[in-house]
This record gives sequence, structure tokens and C-alpha cells, in this order.
Amino acid sequence: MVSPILVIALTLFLAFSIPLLHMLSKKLPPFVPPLATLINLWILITNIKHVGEGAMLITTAGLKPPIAINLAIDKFSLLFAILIQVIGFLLSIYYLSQERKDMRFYMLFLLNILGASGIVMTGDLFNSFVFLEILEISSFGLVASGKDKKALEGGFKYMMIGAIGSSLYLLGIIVLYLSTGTLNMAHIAKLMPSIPDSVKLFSSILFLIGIGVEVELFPLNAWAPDAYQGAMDEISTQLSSIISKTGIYLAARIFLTIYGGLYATNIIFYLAITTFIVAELAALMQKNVKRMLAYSSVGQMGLLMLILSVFAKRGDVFVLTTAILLALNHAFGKGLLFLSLGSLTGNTRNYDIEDLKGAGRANPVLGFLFATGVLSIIGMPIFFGFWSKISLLISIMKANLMYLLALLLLVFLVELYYYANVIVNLFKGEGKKYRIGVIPVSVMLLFALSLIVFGLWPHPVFKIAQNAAASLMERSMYISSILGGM
Amino acid sequence: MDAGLIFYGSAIFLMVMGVFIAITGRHLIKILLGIDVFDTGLNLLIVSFGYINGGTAPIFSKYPNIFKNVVDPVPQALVLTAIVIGVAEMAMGLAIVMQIKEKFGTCNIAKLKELKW
Amino acid sequence: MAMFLLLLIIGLTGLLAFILGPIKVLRNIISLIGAIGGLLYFVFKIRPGQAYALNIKIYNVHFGTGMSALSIFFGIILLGLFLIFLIASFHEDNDGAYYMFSFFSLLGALGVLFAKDLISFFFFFETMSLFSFLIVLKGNGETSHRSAFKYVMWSAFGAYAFLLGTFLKVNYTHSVMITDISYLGGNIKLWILILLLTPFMVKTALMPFHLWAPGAYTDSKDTYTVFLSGGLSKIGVFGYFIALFNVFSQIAVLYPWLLKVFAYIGAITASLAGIYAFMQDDAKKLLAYSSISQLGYVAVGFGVYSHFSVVAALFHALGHAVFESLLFLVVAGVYYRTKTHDLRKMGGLIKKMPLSFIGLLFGIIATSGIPPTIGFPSKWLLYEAIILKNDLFLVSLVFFASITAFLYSYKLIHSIFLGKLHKEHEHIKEAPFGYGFGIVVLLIPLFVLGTNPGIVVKPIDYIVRFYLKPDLAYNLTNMTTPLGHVNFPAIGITMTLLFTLSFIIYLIFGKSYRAAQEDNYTATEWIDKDFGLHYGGEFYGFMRKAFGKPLTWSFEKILNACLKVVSFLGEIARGFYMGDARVYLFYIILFFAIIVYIMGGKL
Amino acid sequence: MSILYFFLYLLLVTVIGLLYMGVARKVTAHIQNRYGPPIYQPILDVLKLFGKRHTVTHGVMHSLGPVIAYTGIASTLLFLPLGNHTPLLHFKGDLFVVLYLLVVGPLGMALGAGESSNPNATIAMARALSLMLGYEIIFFMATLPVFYHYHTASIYKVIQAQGVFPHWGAIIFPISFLAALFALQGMMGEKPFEIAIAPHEIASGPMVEYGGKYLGLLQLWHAVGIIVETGLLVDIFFGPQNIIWFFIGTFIVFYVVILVNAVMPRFRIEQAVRFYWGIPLLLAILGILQVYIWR
Repeated sequence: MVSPILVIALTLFLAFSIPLLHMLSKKLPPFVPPLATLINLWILITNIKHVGEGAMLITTAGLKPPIAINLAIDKFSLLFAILIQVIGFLLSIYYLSQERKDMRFYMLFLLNILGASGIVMTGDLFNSFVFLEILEISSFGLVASGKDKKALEGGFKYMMIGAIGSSLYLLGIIVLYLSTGTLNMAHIAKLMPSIPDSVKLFSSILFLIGIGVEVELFPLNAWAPDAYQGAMDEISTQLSSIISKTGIYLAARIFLTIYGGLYATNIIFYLAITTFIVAELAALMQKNVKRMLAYSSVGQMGLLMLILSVFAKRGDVFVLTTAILLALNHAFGKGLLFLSLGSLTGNTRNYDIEDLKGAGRANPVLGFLFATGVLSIIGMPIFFGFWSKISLLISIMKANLMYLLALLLLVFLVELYYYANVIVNLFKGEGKKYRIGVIPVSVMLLFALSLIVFGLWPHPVFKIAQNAAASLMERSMYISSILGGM
Repeated sequence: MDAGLIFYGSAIFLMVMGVFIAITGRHLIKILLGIDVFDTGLNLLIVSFGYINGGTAPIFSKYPNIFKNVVDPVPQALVLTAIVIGVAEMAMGLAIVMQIKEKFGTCNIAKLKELKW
Repeated sequence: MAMFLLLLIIGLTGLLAFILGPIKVLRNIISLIGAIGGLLYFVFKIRPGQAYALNIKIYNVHFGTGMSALSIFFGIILLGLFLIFLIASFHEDNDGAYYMFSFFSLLGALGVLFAKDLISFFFFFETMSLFSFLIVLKGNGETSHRSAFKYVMWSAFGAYAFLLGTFLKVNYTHSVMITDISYLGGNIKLWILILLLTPFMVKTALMPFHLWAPGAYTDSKDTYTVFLSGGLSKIGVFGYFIALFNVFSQIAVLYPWLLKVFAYIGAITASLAGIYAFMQDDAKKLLAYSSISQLGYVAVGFGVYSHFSVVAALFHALGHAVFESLLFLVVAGVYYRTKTHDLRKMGGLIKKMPLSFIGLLFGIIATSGIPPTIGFPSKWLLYEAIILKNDLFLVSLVFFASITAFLYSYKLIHSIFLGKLHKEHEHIKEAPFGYGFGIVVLLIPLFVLGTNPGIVVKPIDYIVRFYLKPDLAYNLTNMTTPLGHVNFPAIGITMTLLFTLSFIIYLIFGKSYRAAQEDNYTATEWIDKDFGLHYGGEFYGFMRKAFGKPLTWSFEKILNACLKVVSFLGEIARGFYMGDARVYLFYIILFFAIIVYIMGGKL
Repeated sequence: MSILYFFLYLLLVTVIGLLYMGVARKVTAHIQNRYGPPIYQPILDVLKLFGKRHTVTHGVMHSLGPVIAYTGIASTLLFLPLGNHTPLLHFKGDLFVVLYLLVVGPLGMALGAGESSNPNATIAMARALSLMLGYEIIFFMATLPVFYHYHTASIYKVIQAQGVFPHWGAIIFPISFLAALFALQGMMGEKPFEIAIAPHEIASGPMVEYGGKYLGLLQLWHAVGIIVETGLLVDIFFGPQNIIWFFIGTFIVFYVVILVNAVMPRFRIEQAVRFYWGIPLLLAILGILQVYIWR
């Protein structure tokens, strides 16, 4: 067994060794991120069998919790950690085909992976804030790294909102600390019944805003379309597949594990619905495909938050499973969309829907990839999205929210409307043919194949998601495995 | 007047002022400063949470009775970290602002309207 | 297991066809083997009552397949038509993906027939819609993207309505299986039924839901339209049966008015689509509306809801599969040679394409319902069933629809095959083998079932008898209802005899001389040889005056108004993201303030 | 034996139909203050046409058109009872068989005329078919109450049920009968609905390219058509109990039709269709309402 703490240590080490390697040879830095993510992946995979019921505890500084900082990895964390490494690995392979990056980019990228992995593995609240800041600051850099006007503007806006959001998150942590005297998640969760209601409420509002910025909840998500649109395509992938998924993890961990249910369930419930509807409607009128995808991403995040709040209302392991399925579908589907969109435009960064005319017909492989992403996102059968969407609807039905179900189906129709418009546009008339390397295509093919293969054979993914959901649901198990039955 | 109230009051004043600067300011640097002021206010708030009037430094000692009046060390530790993080954030922000000045030729946030709708 | 294997065969063939795409011959052989193998496997291995559970479980549903006699009836139609489509499509310039999509759409359609629970029903239904959408998208028409877009939107509309209905049903009955809901209390069962019916109304292009059909039928590749119109629309008919009998068995007792409305919608569809059909100048569009019109009869049959009206509906579904496919196939063959669908640009092709002419001739005779072809028995049964149900206005409406069939039929055959041959078509040959094969094959059931309807009525009766009290007596050649009686071969024999007689009269007297085309009575006007004297455009133009303004009314306008409202909402939603980061920050502060204000009492 | 009976029956009805045509010409002539040809003139015309040695044709379908037309109308005849005289096949089909077989004739004609590639003929067929949208539906709706009332679709049973005078369909359902008369005028293509033939406008329409034996066959078609069409009306609304009454009835109805024909001008096609969708449609609907109220 290799200690998962190495994931963090090694990534950090490799990230800061990049400048040194750069001094050795200018060709070395691009190979560091794939190496790092691959090793991380290996470490995590070797740990799979050690994570049983409850969480696996990795202590630092030789002190038992709740005193020192520690990692707490249960199946849910492990799933997200692996997801982050897989997508990170695929993306870093993708970067190999591009030469324009300077070495600082790879550093930022690795720090981003580090932040995300840290958030999903840590068992300490303040530690999660630190990792969140690492994640965010590196994301600002990554978004702005496109270095054209739009990228910089997007990066700056993201920074303004993100900074305020994470500050409020910190304030929430402090408020909890004041009434419990501890920063250990499991410990706070254990002490939760003794915290006065007003403190719970106030801190959960602060968390709601802090995390809400990250998971793109409605009034807090205004930065998201701008950042997605401004960033380079690969960075948009990273934003939607890694960064926002980390936000979802954080929301689930804090609200479900620590608070034992969303404290402001109804608020989040309605906010999430609003997010979904507003985003899909905004996407409907979009002529810029990239921004349309951004809105769609925001909408999907709204859906995820919605399903979490439904879980908080009804409490059913199936609902959580659904959330995980949705997250996986979105991570792979939207990632594929952003990547293939970039190639379809020939990396000209001109995403106007009219200019995409015929691009899919001229580049059938790219057209196929883009179409796969779209079809999975809108939940067509034989793609993985179908199962996540069906599970979503089943969970909502089980929660007995039939009006919500009807509303969602209506909005899905809106979603289909703009996506079908893009698909149809891609395959009409004659478009420009683009040369595209083997590496990007094979990376995208991996994305697409995973969507199709698990669409046809969803059984294993169900199982994994179910286990992860169950471990997230077993709150007392989590607490007792960290605190040792205290 | 209670010392705690002064701390809290000034911290919240700083936070509100920071947000106010950020919302009303036009210049990018000014906005960054606003955010920084907000962060400072927040840090002050956190420290004052842990402060006890007339308390001593949280140092291990032989005399257990001193423990009763000790200032909570954790918020201070957190604030230290938060300050570092704030610095990093500010550095990243300034770097972006530099690039913006180069590309847009202006630091007026009202001119940053490439991305909308 | 057998059904699963069949789906596997179809799916793998599609995949192979895609992989072998560039090697044309091999691809064609493989797909042919797959389709024939599928058909044979279906006929010899699949029996009612078989079931197979797939090892996928969501909620408490094991996805599985089951088989009923009805599925076999529709399965044979689908596979047979697919084979005909496939053979003809080899003449077209298609790539591997095209074959993959068409095989997958067949797979979806077969899956729908096999599905035992509503969610797998939905799965396969969506599969079918998705891949037929992709095929329409691949069509080479100018407007194919627009049509494909409409097609997928309408399909999705139907599918989502179905999904909502499914979940409502599951919520109230706690069963995903296709089981009866008529025992539920309250009006919720009505909503469920309507929602479950919606996708099938879309698929069979019943009137408010027909807007996709003319475009999709016109702009998909010609040979695929054969399958799309003749085959895939049958899934809608299958769905009617499932919804009205298996899901809601007590409809005639509980909501007779709903059935009445359904029947009237069907009849209005049949009439209006017939009228639209004879106003078209595009051969495929005309046939598309004709297809919509014919499927309207099927809806009427289900709406009347008596034993032999349902028999008539199912028989007509089969008939529609035969003659509509025949018509589309002929038009495809003509397009293959002339490269046009425009009725104004054709004419006089009878001398060049005699087999196609014969195919089209008997196709339109069957479409009009003239004996002794397959179109007649179902119409006859339908009329008597409606009269027995005491609805004389409905039967009048249906009769009106069948008159419009004469009009568009004649327009079609005249504008393509009769009249004056165009100069650029002087060296045209008969349509190639694939088309001819299909025409000949389809002509067989057209006559055999027209004169011996008992062959098919027997299994249909076996299906329907289970649900409704039988009041139709029949054998191979005769049918007797409480109202009347028909001996189908008698009509055929009489007509043949009299035709022989008239033909003898024709032969005995005088000799005929073949006159040149332009050798015509022209009221002393001298006309040039190249002068276009073909009356093809504006064929029933004067009817525009007869109908007046109502002809311009359209469901599309209502739809567009709805879309405007939605896009207005979209503009509002977009306005939120106004681009100024300070405003974004202000949103956050405002949000914080509002939440604290709302929750203030509890803090 | 029965085949021979078939032929004789057909021949007889054809000849009677031709005589009706002669009567029509005579009556029209008298109204127009002329003498007119003898009543048997149409028979002579037909014989002359068949006697022609050379005929011009435009193709296979053009030749077969009249053949199909005559086939269609003759088949219809064999399914139609003439009063209580029952042709061989009356029990093998009912109203709907007759109605659908009735269309075969025009269809054959249309196909033949179409191939002549003379626009006049095609325009005429377009008009004839469009007119069907008017009269056919009216005729159908007008006859429905009778069948509905006697609860059968068999024409023979309707005749049987009507029996003696007060049970006639025309007496029980006068409104429907009126509507059916309107429809019959169009069905027989007489003025004011003579739009398809319109000799002065489109040169006799479908017949424009026909001569010789083709025209002869078409004349035969027309002759049988008169008997079948008027006969259908008489059968349904008067229930003639024997063949003599049948022919008397058809003659009276035919007489009314040619009287109207003789004094009427011609509609334009859209006017004609619109006319049918006006008062006759209303009458037909009223007739249906009447039978609903009665039950």
C-alpha cells in the first residue's frame, strides 16, 4: 500500500520541480503532468481495496484526530479523486500535442490538480479552504493563460468573484470553529447536534455562498459563462470536468456529511431549479457555441445541486447514485464537447454558430466526437447520459415531485432545441477541413468511447456510483472511522 | 467601550468598505485593493474572534491555571495562512491586471466588455 | 434470448457495415446477409411468449424483453420493408455510417416491439428516433437540416411526454411494466394515457403533431423514406395498441369521449392531409401528406374501438406499409433516373419506365382503396364499423378523406408518367434492379391480401379477440359484419372477366395507329415539337380558390408564437449575465443580504 | 349458362342506357325548339364508331383507358340490384363496394386521357376529380340515413325493406333525397356541373383525343353509367320492387336531370365545389340529424 498522502506531496513536488527541469531541458516540462497524474492514479488505484466501509484515515504529524490535519478518504472521495486524475491525465496528454505553452502553465495545471485532489481527500475543514484557494488561484491563472483579451477578461472576472466567495467560505469555517472548537470534519459533524440553530444557519449561508460560487448557483454564477467562454478550450474542459466537480464534492461533503443534510435545503432547491432554467433559457438564445456550452454547463451544475437537495429532502441512496452518475456524465460529456469544439473551429477561437456550418461534415471524426458529447449530455440512449438522465427522473419521481419532473422535461426540450440546432448546423453544407493530430483525436476518442461503452454497459458504473453514494450516506460510519468510535 | 466591539466593528467596517470599493471602483487596481481590504477586514474579524480581553499568549507552560485565560491560537494560525493566500491571490490578480493593461490598453473595468450575454 | 440475439445480429451488422464502409461490395453483402438473416431468424425462431431479461437494473426494474403476437405482426412488416429498402439503397451513393444508422434505427424499432416495461420501451423508442434523425440529417436535400431539426424536436417532444406519463404511471401504480392503469382513481389515469399516447401520435403524424413529417419524409434519402414512412410509423400504430388496450383496458367504459375525440382527430387528419397532399408540387411531399392521411384512418380505427374497427386499423397499417412503400419506392426509382422530385419537371415516363408505372398504378389504386387491392378490405371494414358505432358524421369525414386520395393519386401518376415526355428525359431507362425488385415484391401482397384478406385478418383477429368482443365473421375470402358482406375475390374475378370482355371488344374492332406525341388536337394552334405542353404545375390550382383563406391556416403559426414567447424568456435570462464584473459582485452581496433578511428571524 | 346471362344482361342494360341518351338529346332538342335526332341515334353512333377501320392512339394506357372505364362501370352494374331483380353478384358486395367500383371508370378514363398528352384532357380530368370532392361526399351523406335507418349496408336489403309506397326513402328522408338529387346532377356531369366535358371551353375534355372504337367504348361506358348512377338513387330512395318499376324510376330521375341540364348555364369549377359545400351539404347534414332524432 502506498499512502495517498503521496498524491499531494508528489504533485506538489513535481509542480515545483518544473522550473528546475525547465532549466535542464526545455522539452521536459510537458511530460511532468502526465507522469504526475499517472502516478497519482496508480497510488489511488492501489488504495481502492483498502477503503472499506467508512473512511480511510491518514494522519499527519503523528497525532490522532481531531487534533492534527489528516486525510479522510472514503469511497466517495476516492471516486472523485480518481475522476480528477483520469481527466487530468487525459488533458495533460492532450497538452503534449500543443507546443505553445510555457512552463508556468504546466505548473499551474499541476497545482490545479493538486488543489482538486486535496479538496476531495482532506478531512480537515481549514485544509479544504487552503486547497480550495490553491485550486482557485491556479484556475484564475489557467483561465487567463489564453492571453488574448477574452481570456484575461474572463480570468479577472473569475478572480473577483472567486476571491470574495472563498473569503466567505473561510468565514463560515471560522463560525463553525467558534462554536465547536475543532476543524476536523468528522468531529464537527459529531458535535453538530450541540451547535445552536442560528449558528448552523448562519454558517450554512456562508458556505452556501462560498461553495455556490464554485458550483455556479444562480445569482452567484455570473462569472461562469464569461470564464468558460474566455478560457482556452482545454481550460474550459478543466473548469467543467474538474473544478466544478470539486465544488460538487465540497457541497456534498460539507452539507451532507458535516451538517447531515442541507441546512437551507429549500433555498438550495429553488436556487438550483432557477439556475437550471435560467441557464438553459440563456443558452437557447446563444449564437456563440462556446458560451452556449458554458450556459449548459451551468445548467448541469444546477441539476446536480438540485439532485443533492432532493437527497437532503428525501434521503435515498439511489438519489445520491444519480448525482454521481450525472457528475460523471457531465465530466466526460462536457469535457469532450469543449475539446472537440476547439478542434472543430480549427483553434481559431471563433465560435459563432454560423461559422461552424458544415464543419462536422468536413471533419467527420470531429463531428462524431462532438455529436457523441451532445447526445450524451442530452441523455440519448446508447450513450451514458441516458442512464444518468433516467436515474435523475426516477429519483425525482421517488421524491414525489411530479411537477418538478414535468418542468424538467420541458426544460430538457429547450436544452435539446439548442443542442440539436448546433448538431444540425455542423452537418449542413460544406465546411472547412482542419488537420488534427493523432494525440488530440485519441484523447477525445477515449472520452467518447467511455461514454458509449458505459452507455451500452452501465452496470459497473452503477455499482461504483452506488458504493460511493452509500459511503457518503453513511455519516455515522464516516465519523466513527475517523474518530475511532469516540 | 468593549475592546471586542471595537475589533468587530472595525473589521466589519473594513469588509463593507472593501466590497464598496470593489463594486464602485472603476480602476482594476482599485478593485483589487478593495478585495484586499475586504480580506484584511475578514482576517481582523477572525483574529478578534479568538481574542480574549487580557489573555496571554498560548504557550505551553508548567502552570496549568494559566490556560484559563489564554487566547485561542487556532484563529491566529489560520489568519497567518489566510494572509499568505491573500498575497498569492493578489499576486495572481496583479499579474492578470498587467496583462490586461497590455492587451486592452486600459485599466477601466467598464471597458472590459468583450464577454457578455 | 432469441430476441436479444436478433437485436445483436442487427446491431453487429450495422457496426460491420460501418467498419467496412469504404469497401462497397463487401459492405453491401454483409448488410444484406444481416438483414436477410434477421428476417429469417425472426420468422423461424421468434415465437409469442418468449422473454429475456437483460442484466441491467435501475430502481426496481429489470430491463427485459417479451414477445406478443402483435410484436410478431409488426416485426415482420418492419424487417420485410427494411430488406426492400436495403436492396434498393445499394444503388444510391451511401457511406457506411448511413447503413449503420439505418440498422440501428431498425434495432430501435424492433426493441420497441420487444419491450416489456415502459423504460426499455422508451430506451428503444429514443434509439429509433435518434438514428432516424441522423439519417434524415444525412439526406441530400437543400432543407434536410431544417427537417431533421424539426423531426428530432417533435420526436423528443413526444418522447418526453411519454417519459412523464411513464413516471406518473410508476408513481401511482409502482410498476414500470406495461400494466393496466384503468383502476386508478381520479383523473390522473386520463393524463397518463394522453401522455403515453403523445409519442405515437407524433410518430404517426396525427394532425397537431404532423409538422415534422412532410419535411422529414421529403428530405431523407429516397430509399430510406420507404422504411421511414412504411416501417417506422408502424411503431406509432403499435403504440396505440399498447396504450389503448394494455395500459388502459377500460377506456371505452371510462372515457368514451376521449376515443371519440381521437377518432375525429384521425378523420380530420386524413381529410386535411389529403387536401394538402393534392396541393403539393413535390412528389415526395405529396406522398408524405398522403402517408399522414392514410395513418389518419388507423387512428380512426382505434378511436372507433370495436372489434373489427381495430382489425381494420391493423390491416390498414399493413396495407399502408405495402402501398405507401411501393409509391415511395417508385418515386425513388424515378428520382434515381431523372434526379428530380418536382412534378412539374417530369411527365410521359410511362414509355421509358413501364415497370415503375405499373407499380405506381397499382400503388395508387390501393391507396385510393379501390378493390381488389389491399387498400379496400380495411376501408370497407372501417366504414361499416363506424356506421355500427352510430357516427354518421365521422364516416362522412372518412369518406371525404378517401376522395382526396383519388385526387392526389391521379396528380402523382399523371405528372410523372402520363402527359408529355420532357426532352431531357428522352434517353432514360427503367429504374435499376433494386427498385424493380422491391416493386415486384410489394405487388404480391398488394393483390394477394386484397383478394384473400383472411390470411392476415386471422392473426389480427386472434390478437384483437383477446380484448374486444368479436362481431366479425370471416374466412379466407369473405367477410361478414352485422351490416354487410363482401366476397373479395368475386370482385377481382368479375373485374378480370369484364376486362377481358372489354379488351376483346377493343381487339375485335378496327386497327389503331400510334400517333406522335405532339400530334394532338390544339384548336388549330401550331405547336413546336419542343413546346412544353405538359400540365403538371398548379394541377389543382383552382381548388385554392375553392378553399379560400382556410387553406393558409396552419398549426405552425401557433407553434411559432409559442417559440417567440420562449425566446423572449431566453432574452431575459441572458440579460442577467451583463458582462460587468462589478455587477456580478453586487449580485453576490445582494443575494447575501436577501438571504440574511429572509432568514433573519431564525438567526 | 350464367356467363351467357351475364352478357345478355350487360347488353340489355347498355342498350337501354343508349336509349336514355337518345331521349336526352330529344328532350333537350325540344326544349331548345329543335326536332333532335331519333331516340335510337346513339346506338347508331356507337355502331358507326366501332365500324371505323383506323383509330389513332397515343400509347398503351391511352388505349386501355376506355377498356378500364367500361370494365369498371360494368363491374359496378353487376353488383347493383335492379329493383328486386338481382344480378348474380349483388350478395357479394354492398354499398361500399359499389361506391368504390364506381370510381374505377373515371380512373381508367383519367389514365387514358392523361396519356394523350393533350392538356385539355388533363385539365378536364383534374376538374372531374375535383368535382368529386363536391358531389361524392354529398351523395354519400345523403344516402347514409337510409342505410342507417334500415341498419344494413346492403343495397338489396334496403330495397326489400322499403317495400310499398309509404316506406320509401324519399318519403321518410325528403331532405336527404333533395341533397342526393343535387349530388346526382354532378355525378352525371350534367349542367350546371358539366365542367369536365365543357365542349366549348376545353374541347370535350377527356374525349378530345379519342375517336373510333375508343370513343365507342366511352359511349358504352356513359350509357351504363346513366343506368348505374340513376339506378343507385332509385334503389336507395324508392326501393323499386321489380325491374319495371326500377326502369320507370330511373327514367323519371334521368328526365329531371336532363331538364335541369337543358336550362342551366355552367359553373366554374371552384364555384361548383363551393356550391356543393353550401346548401347541399347543409341538407345532407340535416338529413343525418333527422335520422338521429328519429332513433
